[in-house]
Amino acid sequence: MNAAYLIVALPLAGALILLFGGRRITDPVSGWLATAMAAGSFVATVVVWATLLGRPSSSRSVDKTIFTWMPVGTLHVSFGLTLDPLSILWSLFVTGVGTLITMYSIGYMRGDPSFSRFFFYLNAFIFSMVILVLADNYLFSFLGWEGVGFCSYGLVGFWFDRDSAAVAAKKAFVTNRVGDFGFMVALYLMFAHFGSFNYSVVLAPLAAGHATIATSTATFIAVMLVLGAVAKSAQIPLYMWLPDAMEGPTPVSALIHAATMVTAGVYLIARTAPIIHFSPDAQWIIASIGAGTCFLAATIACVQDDIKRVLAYSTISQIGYMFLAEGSGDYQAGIYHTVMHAFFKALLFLAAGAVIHALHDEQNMKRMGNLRKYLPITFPAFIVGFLALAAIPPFDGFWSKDEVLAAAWHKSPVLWAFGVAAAGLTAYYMSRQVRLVFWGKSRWETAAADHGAAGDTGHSAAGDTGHSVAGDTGHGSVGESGHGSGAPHEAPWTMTVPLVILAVASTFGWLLNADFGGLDFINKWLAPIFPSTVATPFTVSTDTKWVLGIVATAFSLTGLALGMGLWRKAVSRPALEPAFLAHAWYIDEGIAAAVSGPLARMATRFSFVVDATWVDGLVNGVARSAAGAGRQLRRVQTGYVRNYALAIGIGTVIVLFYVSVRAGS
Amino acid sequence: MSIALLASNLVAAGTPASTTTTVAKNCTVAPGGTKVVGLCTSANSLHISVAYRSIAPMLILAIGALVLLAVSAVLPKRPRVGLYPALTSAIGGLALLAAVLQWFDGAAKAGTVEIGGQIFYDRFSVLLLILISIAVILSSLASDGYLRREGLDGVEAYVLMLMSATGAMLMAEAGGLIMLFLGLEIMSISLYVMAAFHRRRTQSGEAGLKYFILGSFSSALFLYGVALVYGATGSTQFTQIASYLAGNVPANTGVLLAGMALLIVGLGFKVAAVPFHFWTPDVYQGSPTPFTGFMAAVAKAAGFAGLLRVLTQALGTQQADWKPIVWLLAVLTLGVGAVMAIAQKDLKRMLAYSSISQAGYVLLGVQAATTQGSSAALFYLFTYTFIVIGTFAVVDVVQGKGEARTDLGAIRGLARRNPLLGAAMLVLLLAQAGVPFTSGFLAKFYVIQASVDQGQYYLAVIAMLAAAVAAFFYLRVGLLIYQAPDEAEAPVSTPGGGDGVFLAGLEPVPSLDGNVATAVLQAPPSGRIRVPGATALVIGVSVLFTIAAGVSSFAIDFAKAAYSLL
Amino acid sequence: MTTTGIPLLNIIVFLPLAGAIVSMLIPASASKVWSRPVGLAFALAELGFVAYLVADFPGGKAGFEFVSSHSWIGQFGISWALGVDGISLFLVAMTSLLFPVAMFGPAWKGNARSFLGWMFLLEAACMGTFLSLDLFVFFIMFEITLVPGYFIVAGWGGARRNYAAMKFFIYTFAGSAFLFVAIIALVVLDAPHNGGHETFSLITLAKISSSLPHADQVLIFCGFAVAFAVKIPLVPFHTWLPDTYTEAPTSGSMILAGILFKLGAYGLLRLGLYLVPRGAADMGPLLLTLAAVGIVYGSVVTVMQKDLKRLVAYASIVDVAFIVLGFFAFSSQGVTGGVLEMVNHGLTTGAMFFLVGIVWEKKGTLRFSELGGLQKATPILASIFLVVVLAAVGLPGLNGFVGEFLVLVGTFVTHRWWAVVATSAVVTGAIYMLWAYQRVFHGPMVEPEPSGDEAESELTGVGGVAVATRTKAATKVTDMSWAQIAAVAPLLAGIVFLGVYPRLFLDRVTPSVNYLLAHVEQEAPNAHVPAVTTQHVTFNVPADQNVLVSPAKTASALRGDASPAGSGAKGGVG
Amino acid sequence: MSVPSAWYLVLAAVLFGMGATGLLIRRNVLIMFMCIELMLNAVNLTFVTFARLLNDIGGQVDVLFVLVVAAAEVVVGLAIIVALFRRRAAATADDIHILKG
Repeated sequence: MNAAYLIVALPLAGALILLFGGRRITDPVSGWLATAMAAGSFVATVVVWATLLGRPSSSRSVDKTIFTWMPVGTLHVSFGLTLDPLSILWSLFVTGVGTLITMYSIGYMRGDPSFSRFFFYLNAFIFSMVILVLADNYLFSFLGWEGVGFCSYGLVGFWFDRDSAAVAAKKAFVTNRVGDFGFMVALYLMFAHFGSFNYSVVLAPLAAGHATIATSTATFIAVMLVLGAVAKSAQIPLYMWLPDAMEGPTPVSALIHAATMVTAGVYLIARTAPIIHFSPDAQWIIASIGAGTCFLAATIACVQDDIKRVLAYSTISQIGYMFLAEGSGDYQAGIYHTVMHAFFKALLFLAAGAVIHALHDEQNMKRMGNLRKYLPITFPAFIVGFLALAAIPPFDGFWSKDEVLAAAWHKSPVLWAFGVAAAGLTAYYMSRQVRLVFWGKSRWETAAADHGAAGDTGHSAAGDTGHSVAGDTGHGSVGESGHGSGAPHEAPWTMTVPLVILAVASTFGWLLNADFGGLDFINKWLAPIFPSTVATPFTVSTDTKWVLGIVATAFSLTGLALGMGLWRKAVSRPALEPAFLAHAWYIDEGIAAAVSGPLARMATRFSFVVDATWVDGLVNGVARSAAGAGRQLRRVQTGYVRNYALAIGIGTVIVLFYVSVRAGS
Repeated sequence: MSIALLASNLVAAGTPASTTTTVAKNCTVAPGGTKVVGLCTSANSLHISVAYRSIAPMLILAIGALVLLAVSAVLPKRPRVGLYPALTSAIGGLALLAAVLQWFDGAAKAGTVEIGGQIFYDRFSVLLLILISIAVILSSLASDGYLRREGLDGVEAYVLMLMSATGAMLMAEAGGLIMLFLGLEIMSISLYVMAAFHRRRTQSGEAGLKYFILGSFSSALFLYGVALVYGATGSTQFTQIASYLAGNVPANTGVLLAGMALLIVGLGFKVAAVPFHFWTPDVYQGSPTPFTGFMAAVAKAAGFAGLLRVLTQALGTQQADWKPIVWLLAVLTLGVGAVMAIAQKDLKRMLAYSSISQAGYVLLGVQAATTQGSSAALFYLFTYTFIVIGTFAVVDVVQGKGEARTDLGAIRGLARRNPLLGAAMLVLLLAQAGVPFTSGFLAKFYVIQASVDQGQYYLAVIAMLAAAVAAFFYLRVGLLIYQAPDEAEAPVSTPGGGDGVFLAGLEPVPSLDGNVATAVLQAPPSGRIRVPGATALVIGVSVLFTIAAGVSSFAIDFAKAAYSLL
Repeated sequence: MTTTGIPLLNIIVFLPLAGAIVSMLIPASASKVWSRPVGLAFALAELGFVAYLVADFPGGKAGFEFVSSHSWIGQFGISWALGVDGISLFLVAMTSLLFPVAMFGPAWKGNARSFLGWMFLLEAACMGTFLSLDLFVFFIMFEITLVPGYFIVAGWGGARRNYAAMKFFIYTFAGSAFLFVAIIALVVLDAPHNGGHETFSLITLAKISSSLPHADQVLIFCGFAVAFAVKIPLVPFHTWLPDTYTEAPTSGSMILAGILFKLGAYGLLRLGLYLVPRGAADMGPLLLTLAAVGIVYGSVVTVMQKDLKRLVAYASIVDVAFIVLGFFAFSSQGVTGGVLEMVNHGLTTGAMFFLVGIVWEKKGTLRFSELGGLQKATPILASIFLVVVLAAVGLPGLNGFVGEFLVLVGTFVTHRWWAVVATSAVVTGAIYMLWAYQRVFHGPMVEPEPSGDEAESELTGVGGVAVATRTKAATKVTDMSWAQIAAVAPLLAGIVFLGVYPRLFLDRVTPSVNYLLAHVEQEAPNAHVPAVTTQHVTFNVPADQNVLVSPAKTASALRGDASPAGSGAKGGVG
Repeated sequence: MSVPSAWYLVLAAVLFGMGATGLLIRRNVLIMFMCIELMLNAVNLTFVTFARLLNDIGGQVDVLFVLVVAAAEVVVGLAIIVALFRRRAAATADDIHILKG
């Protein structure tokens, strides 16, 4: 069990070494150090998992307090770890995928002047993420929650000399802070109601059926926590930061903005299930957010030209499924999809990274094409990821999405309809992507000539100084053939090995929770977390499941066929790329306009008019009036004796008048 | 005709009082147990014993003045440098010694009325005698440099100073209104001449004349007040007025109150209370600088001594009548003094307004009308004596020959031209602003405490806010001291446009078109400032006392002891 | 009460005074060589004594320790009384830590003797304020801080320093007028309950203050509140702050923001809550509202600032509003959090102003329009700045979060909507801080205009360094020097330490806070203090880790009863 | 027919008022000076009247003091006036107003 400490300590140690070592730890060393630490953390997680596995399912929850953090009066918060099926499951795929992506980054980031800084952030991220999932109380978990936010900030803005990266980093952080607002308010209420943040105090009695909680309280806490989750997991209405976060290096997109961090919201909701159980409203809210998001994001993804932005919207959409499942009461399905999604989305991002890498930081799919001939490993890997995401059987996505949709159907056919429609769209936009990237003409050859000058749509921030420098030096073999004009080539082994592993996982990962043959490991593993007092059990009949599965698959296949067909040759189809979708329903831009327009004007007015003129003006006005009074009074001081005497006379008369009034009364 | 009626009523009221026998009347024991010594000792004869020890300091000063005159007559035309100031300060020192001895005199401790009731011999008086003696010593030393620099050296100034101090002492010790008037006139007449002393400076003559005309006017008002109070109570002696008022209800309070009002006006003029303050800035600015310091210290102290005696002792029973008047005077004095000082560009004039504002705090102590308030007022005066004499001594050094530079610009860069002098001035200014660890703070604390003790919260708050306003102009000078002599003010521009306010008077005056003229203060003369030894001594003593009395409580205990019996 | 052989607190107050005198006495000719070493020696000696104090301070005790008292002005019951409790302990520690950093970290030019002299004077006055157990001593120390503060700003500040210094002085001086009268009124009104003797003793006054009529308490509290609201400053009394902080030299800003702020907040707690609890309880909602308004208003005003230093100054307004919010929540967490926020803000803002000063040294300007891309040239500066920014934003794991969270959770318990409104600062704070960081350090490097800027940089600059920076535009920007890193390191260490292990702090502060709240609860039924000491929570804690020691101790110390120990079920979920 | 003593008081008050008014409205320094003398003498009349009414010698003695003081004032005042106006043609109080503000 003490291996649990290592899960946390190893990435922390790695991060600290890299932080203080700074630039003295040179190029590959820091990467391997970080990978080793992440791998060590993964191994430790496996050890803990094995230990827990050896216990009866009822006692698979262990709390380990490290030390007391905030002891004030009745408030008592510790640094402590909780080792239970849920946290260990999350920890497993976080550290596992994290290790692979760290390793991948060694190749991807080679030659970057801030190489060690990158790996500091990666290790710090893994540390924060495991804190998030392993913490034994909400507040400590919040520390990890904010920690991953900080790492995300640092990594999105990794190439900080690009203004777009800096802005995106800030946007991500600030948007997440809106969620933190909700998280914190939920914490206050939790303290006011339970007097603690510890899962064992707050959740355990509820889960065990020993305690109940008023519906209103449960709703309030749940809704506020969901606000936090929504921001972190990029759901409506706080999803806008995620597409912009693609400004970060691609491994970051894979690790943080696809596989792990963005699923923190899913984790939080799963963890809070005992409270949410008491609030049907909250469940509906979660399910609706999920359904809405998965559909909305899918529509936007259909028309994006940036390879990573398509994947980003797809991520938003897929997390919507997870929310949908949780809101529908089938937490296992949500988590199942989360794990599967981690595999195939990490795979897709890493493959996309390899593509971008090969094309010297070209991200616009319309300037790609025909790459299947050049990228023998990346191409099949991408295809596997594509099929998994598009929910084509028998790949991962099919199975988990099937579960999700079954749960949604049980909750409400409307929710299910959104989910199915989104599934079709998913298959469509992914086919479009695959077609644009891997088939067709080699558009990158001509594109390279007017590199950077072409009118990119949206934010596809193609090769700015920071990145292209990194890319070029990272590719000694290509760099010699001139700036960005060499033929695309496959990535080094450190990058392809993770691709292969993830491709395998995307193909066979579904076996972790197969619906048949007693292979539902995840369901069984998580059963103690979600007893009937937490998630009311329901069953969807096998027949229904069949029907639902067929319908969904039909949608997916239709989408796939459409995408493959429509984009076989075409590069641009204006009718299928309406402006309102390219602009993401104008939501983001509308908010941006409001913030930089009226809101900024109002704030400016407050800064330079209200504060300077009114509030400070009052102060200065008092001072000025005192000085002014002095100046005016000086006029009375004429210098003429008779005036002075008159003043004395008047003063005397006034005093005499006063006493005469007094004497008279 | 109402006045006639008033008078006849008065006659009717006054008659019973006058029918009591002279002896009985004169021997009435004053409230507070003060025994009337003198007339009572030989009831049937007109023999009045003169307790010389009670008036020893006064006598020393008066005789000293005469001796000085006589000595000057027999000496050659140009005596040794520093002879007269040395003699004067020696005389002052003798007076101080005598006063200190008086302090330990049992009679003074107990409080007696001497010389036919004309002299009040108690620690209150003695404290003021000590104060005045010190003022004489310091001022005479501070004047030396000035007089020699201006070519005015001679015995006259010192004789006038001694005579003026004699008058002030008489005011402090006065047992009755007539003695008060006498002392006031002796002091004032000398001061008129001192104000006009610098023959070649037109301002000096103007100051003298203004002071004289207005002073005489206020004296006449005061005197009429004396007459009315005499008419209403049948006596001019404080103890008897008090005992009469304690025992009888005056049939016509109108006359009494009118008299009281005029007394307040007359004394208010001397202490420069608003609205009787108009002479102050002109006179302070025009008078020779060291004399200004003397004037501010001594005339104010004596005036307040009179005010305290009259209001709290003679008219203590009429508190309800005079308290509101003093309240209003205090507020006006505090406010107008502080506000007008902001707008000044002349150092001496600014200090004049500042002294007006300071008088407001003493009025706070008077207004409290308690033992505590009176001793607070005394303490305030005591500390202020050192501060103001020291300050004007610094100004004297800074202004240069012919009082050429008394504008604020003259003091800029003082710390560079003479660091010690700059530091000294800073301490004195901070003391006037009431910053802790200076006597000025404890003095303010004491009066505010007395005021709050009487439930006068608003008055106290107003006083402290006035202190904040006043802090502005003290600090402004303090800042100038530490600026480089040639430092130019940065052009003023702000988003809020409020900059100029806090630099009012210092800052370029905004012209009509909104542009800011860059004309600023004239640069001061360059070069190190040399301070004459005697003046340096005065400044040093002032600063040391200011700090010592601000850190230790000895001076407060001293003031408290002075008033403990009354 | 602990008493030691040496008069520790007196040494702590008077040692800086001695430092001031010695600094001023160093002859001008020797100043170049000797001023800094001698000053550093004094500052470190002070730090050493304070470290001894902190080490020697017993944990878990609520009362005043190391008390020393000497009669001073007997007739008014004024004595020179010093003492330290959990609340003041860390403020003293922070003061002693921040002063050396401020004195020797940033570059300043000009007369070293007088600069160090004023700084030491300021340190002595701050120490005196925090340690005084006598209202009179408190007031004079509180008040005297203005003088060195004024001269530091006016002597070493930027272009508009005169205006700023004057405004600072007059504004706070005017505020003190109310404090002064309120203190005296309290003493006078309390005198009849003290056998007719006036006393300025804090402890005695607190004991008898319950005899004061309710209305009087309210008025007196208002007097306190006005003075401290100006000093803290609370919106709408804040406008002296941006001017002063912007114009002050780096050292001055560090001290002004880091410590002088706290005098007001400390006064609010020590005088307001302790002496006139009923008045505080009545006016509490008003102050809470002002604090909440201040948080929102301050955030809005901060966002659009165009100058880095000014932005940091405005951000301080938001931070201190949190302190006030915590105090008037009247809950253990709120008040403790407020005290912690005082220390946090000292460390964070001190470090922030220090770093801002370095940015100025590098670039010669602080306007965002002329900054950018510094991270490339100065990665260390950027990293340290980022840590401080994150502390200010309230990232968990750094000190800012602990204080802020305690304040908010404590406020929520008693006044939930105020807490919710205040929580909005987590969003707005991130906006302005990160935006500022982005504009300074991110993006492409902005080169200042070679011509025309020189004259301007002289005007906008921070005092003494104006000349040195004129050539900066041309030369390559270098990273922080080792000396600068060493100077800021203690502050960073504090930031991280208090974020990770605030327990060292909380264990010493909480008893005093609980004692204070128990006093408020007892004296002021209208305060509605939540039960600060009852244990209605169970903890899932292994038996060998007795983490409950401190609250349980507190509870029994206060109530005299045994508190139920944590009897949480082992196992947790499932 | 004896004159009621109140009349003396009224007369004195009137005289005092005349003096005061004269001081306020006249600009010739010497005449202003005379007005002050008038005021002082009005007070003297008041003193004497009250002394008579109260049957008290003190008031009459006081008059002597006042007379002496008035004489001293005259001496000093004239000296100042002469010194100041030695070099001037006119002798009005309005000519001196350098000091103001």
